[in-house]
Amino acid sequence: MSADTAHMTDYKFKLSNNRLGLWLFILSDSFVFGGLLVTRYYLLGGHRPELDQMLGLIVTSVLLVSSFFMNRAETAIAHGDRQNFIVSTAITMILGIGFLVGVIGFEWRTAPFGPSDGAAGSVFYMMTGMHAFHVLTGVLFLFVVLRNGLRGRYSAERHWAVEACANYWHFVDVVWIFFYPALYLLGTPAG
Amino acid sequence: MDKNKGAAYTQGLITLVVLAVLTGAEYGIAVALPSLWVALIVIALIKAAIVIQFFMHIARVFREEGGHS
Amino acid sequence: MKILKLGIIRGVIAQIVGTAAGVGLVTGLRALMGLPAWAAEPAAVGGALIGIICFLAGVGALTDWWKWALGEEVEDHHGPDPRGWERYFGVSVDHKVIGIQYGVTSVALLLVAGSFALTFRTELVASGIQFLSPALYNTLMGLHGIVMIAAILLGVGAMSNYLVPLMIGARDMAFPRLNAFAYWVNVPGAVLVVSTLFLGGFDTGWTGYPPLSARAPLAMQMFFLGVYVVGLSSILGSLNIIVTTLRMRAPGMNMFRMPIFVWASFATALIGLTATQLIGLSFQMVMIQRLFGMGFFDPEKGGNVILFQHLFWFYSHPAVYVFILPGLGIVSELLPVFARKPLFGYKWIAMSSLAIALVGFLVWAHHMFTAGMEEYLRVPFMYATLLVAVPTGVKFFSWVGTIWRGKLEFPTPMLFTLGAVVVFLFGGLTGPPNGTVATDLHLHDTYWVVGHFHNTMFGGFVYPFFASIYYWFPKITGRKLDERLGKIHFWLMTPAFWVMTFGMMWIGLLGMRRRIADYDPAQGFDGVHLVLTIAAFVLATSILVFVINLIFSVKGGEAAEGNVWRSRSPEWQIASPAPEHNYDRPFKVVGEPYDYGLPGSTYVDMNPAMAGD
Amino acid sequence: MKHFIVVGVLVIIVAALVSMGLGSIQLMPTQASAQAVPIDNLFGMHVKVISFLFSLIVVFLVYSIVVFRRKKGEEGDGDHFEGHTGLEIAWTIAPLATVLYFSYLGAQALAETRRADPQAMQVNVIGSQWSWRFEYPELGIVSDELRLPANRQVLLKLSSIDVIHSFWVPEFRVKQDALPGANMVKELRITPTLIGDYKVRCAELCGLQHAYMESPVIVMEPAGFDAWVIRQTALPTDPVDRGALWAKQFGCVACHSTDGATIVGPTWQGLSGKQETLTDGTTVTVDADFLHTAIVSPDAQVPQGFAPGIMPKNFGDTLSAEQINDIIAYIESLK
Repeated sequence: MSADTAHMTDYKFKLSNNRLGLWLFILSDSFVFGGLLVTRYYLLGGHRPELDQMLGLIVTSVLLVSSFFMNRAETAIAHGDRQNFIVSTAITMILGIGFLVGVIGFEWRTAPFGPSDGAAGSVFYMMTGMHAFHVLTGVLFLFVVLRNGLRGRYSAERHWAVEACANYWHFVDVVWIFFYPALYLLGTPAG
Repeated sequence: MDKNKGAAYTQGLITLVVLAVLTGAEYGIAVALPSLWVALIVIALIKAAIVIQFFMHIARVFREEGGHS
Repeated sequence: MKILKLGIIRGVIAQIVGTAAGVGLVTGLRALMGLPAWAAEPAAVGGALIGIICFLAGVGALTDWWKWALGEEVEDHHGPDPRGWERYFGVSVDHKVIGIQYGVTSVALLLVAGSFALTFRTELVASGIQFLSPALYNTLMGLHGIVMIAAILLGVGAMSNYLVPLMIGARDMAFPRLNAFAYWVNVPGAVLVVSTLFLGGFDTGWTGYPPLSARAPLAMQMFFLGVYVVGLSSILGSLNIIVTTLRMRAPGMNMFRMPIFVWASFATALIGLTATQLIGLSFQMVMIQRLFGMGFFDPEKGGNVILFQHLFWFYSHPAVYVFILPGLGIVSELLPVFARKPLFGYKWIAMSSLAIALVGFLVWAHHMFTAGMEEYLRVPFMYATLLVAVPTGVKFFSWVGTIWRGKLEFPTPMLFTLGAVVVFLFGGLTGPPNGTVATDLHLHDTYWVVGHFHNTMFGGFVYPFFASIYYWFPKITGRKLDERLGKIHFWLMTPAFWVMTFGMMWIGLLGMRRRIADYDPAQGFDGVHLVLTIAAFVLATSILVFVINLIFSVKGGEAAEGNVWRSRSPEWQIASPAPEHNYDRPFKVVGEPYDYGLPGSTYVDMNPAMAGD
Repeated sequence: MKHFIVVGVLVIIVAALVSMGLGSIQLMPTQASAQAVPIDNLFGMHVKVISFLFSLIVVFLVYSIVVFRRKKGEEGDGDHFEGHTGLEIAWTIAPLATVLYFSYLGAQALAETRRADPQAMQVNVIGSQWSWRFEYPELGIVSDELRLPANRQVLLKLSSIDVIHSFWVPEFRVKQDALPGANMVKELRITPTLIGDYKVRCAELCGLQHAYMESPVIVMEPAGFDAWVIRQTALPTDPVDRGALWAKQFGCVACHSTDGATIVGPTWQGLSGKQETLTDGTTVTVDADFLHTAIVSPDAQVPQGFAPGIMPKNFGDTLSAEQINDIIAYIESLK
């Protein structure tokens, strides 16, 4: 066994640990979002907050497309396509920022209620706020990956950071898959 | 991702298209048939399953052997 | 400066600076946004948050991740820690050092929380107000609860951190840095929780139910934040335990050949990983309601106070299984050693831990039978609650099977193990009357519940924790704790404890409410309370004996070489204290863990032939 | 086998002794309501099962400790047996059956305590920090003590104006939290059976004076109750007397003393005409206007040394204008 292959075996062993760890973290975190969904149905039931449908559809699409580019970035680095990896990561990050601007910059400003206006306000700002916090951390993670990627830290054989970032990003997307109907589509608008 | 590069990219694109179609369907149902709320939940579950399987590659965690491939 | 070499000193200084900076930052931001600049509560919360982060940065728990983010290569272990006591006051990634850090912090917090209890127990010695104002009484009572909970969580962390990697033959935990982070995050959390004493206190008890907690003084926020941070530690620690157990076992150790404590620890971690998030969420929601005027639990804004209780108990009931399961694991671990017999029904005991953990997720609403929750939930939750008795019963019967026809020895760890069995038995048996809704209508929120709860906590955590300290102290230090003092500890503590809980339960049934600073003399409880207080002081004396024993035995105890208890477990097959990387080479599991009495059998082969040799 | 016979006999003896011992001490308070009967019966069964199971395990344990202890100089290990699947299954099934049966009993007893009498008298119970108020809507009475006729079911409708409280009279056994929120009125049914004086004791931690949130509960002969109703429905003619009545019924005196002591809020003795310094530094003379504002919007003018936010803000709604004037007259009378 050469030192190099020993190193690689060690890396692969840790990679498996890391994967399991990340999934457990995701499982744990999903309980927070589950709790928020429970809160939403407990307090609002068959009503939903009065929100801008068009904006909702736009931010949902932005996040969905960002997930696609995230996956593209991971596929690229796994096949050693550095150029494509850098571009896709950058696009993902820009879309993520776009999502934040859409939710915080527009939806929070245009919503017909503030955080202290009734249960609908509480639920809406808490759910979007908690999700936006996760998007923000995801954007920071993307920034780190992009910066280290530009310095050539990742290769087809070793790119756990990219995989972790991608999985985290997709998880944030999965959360929104449930939050979008819960906030925008299900039930009748509350007065 | 036990495929060549091109196939992997194509798979990503197909996933995106399917998710986009489902999202459109969600919006359509919410506007046209609000009483069909069960469908919205089912679609959300399907979308989540698709992302977990094809973007997050959950199967990798159950593989004994580590390594990116 | 030499003192600055200690991580904890740097951390505390950073926390103080960070808190001040946070207060300034919030005030500045408010001024920029055109709000009145000074508002105590947002400033305090902002300060506390930034203080926590600064503590972690100062102590050095974030250094490696920061380097990683900057793109530098970092190794899991950075070479040996400083020798001597200094290493316990800074960041170490060695699971044994972290385990000891957890353990010492836990004992320290147990003493703090216990002294709170003694203080208000003295107040209760007679009806009428003696020396504590109701405000201070309520604060001390709430702090006793939450500091004990933190101490128990840390104690659980101590046992699982120190033992699990050793028992499964791993060099360390799966994520050593995360492990260190999970320990150190507790320290600023504990500082925040205790700071409530100096910030006006809080009068809600540890449960922090709104709307009372939404109206409580500023200290309430520090309480919520502190508990949130301790919860974070519990989540990350659990994650580490699960990955370590699933991925780092020695060759030949399949899941059903693990030492039984590892099963208990694993089941515990499943709860800690997931349910803890919901107490975090519920506390966050009250914090945010107070900060931004949101209305989750404010009826006037469309909120609902029951929602909080659902979220809160979804963690806080399973939490008691987090407290007891490791303890029950210790009991299962030690009985075979001192009975010199196999553990009766290994698989059943292992599975019963898992069953308790899983059923534990389905019973939270039994804390809310009288709370005015949805009526239709009461009966299903009663059935689910009583189901917990079944796997718990399996454990008891199996323990009896284990010692039956053994060759029993009674050194101090065995005394505490047997004590745990009897005390937890009574705690468990007094559970069902709370579980059947009709009787709970009377029992809820009385001293009966206080007695029942203390029985489960002493039987499920305190006794096994002491047993484990007496048992593994030689492993940790290479010296034994004094046997005579250990026996005095046990024989003082046990009768005092029984007097205390019996008395509590009895007056509880007769109408003594819990969480009251004073009681109606007409109810005639003065005499019983006097006895309870005396018993509490005897119990405290026994703990003092234990602490003295600890302090003297670390340096002056009888030297303990090798396998002092003649255990089959792998950690006893190596030198004490365990070497830095535990085992020189991976051992191989060749037999069952508890085959005592089977001639010629061994559990582990410490020097297996390597595949390539 | 010999061991099992000895242990079996011991278990039966010890269980019987424990059970008898527990039966000989008073475990429960006086049984004063119809709802207490099924609860006490169920609790009695629990005690028997607890006695048996506790004795079962402890006798096995103590017997093993005594008989199977390591004698001096003895070496070697115990018998080698790893388990017994049949036994494990048995002690899974038997407890399972027991707990299912007990759950069933619990549901039965719960239903028993909730059995509704359509003739029940309604009483609205309103908790506030830190007093109880009892309204008899059918009789037009508001009271600070709960008077009940014996052997007639009363339907309590519980609510709170601030935080969570809990209605519990130990002698009646049943307990129910009183919650804030208009749609959160909770019901509790009690049929008092024993004439006597009891106390309702708040069982849910509700802040500073929680320990003292106790109010008299008086179970009377029906005739005596009717006489009380007649006395109550005639109101005093003097506004000062009426004010004293309202102050008691609406819980004002839980926080404001009338003898100069400070409980939570300022004392009422000598309040009227006094110069008060407010938290914003201004000084005002306490007059009728000041008192009126202090009652309907308490946080508008907080005297120094007292915290805002403690006094409920909704007295402007719960009290009528006449009642407020009566209370002011009462305060002014306390020189």
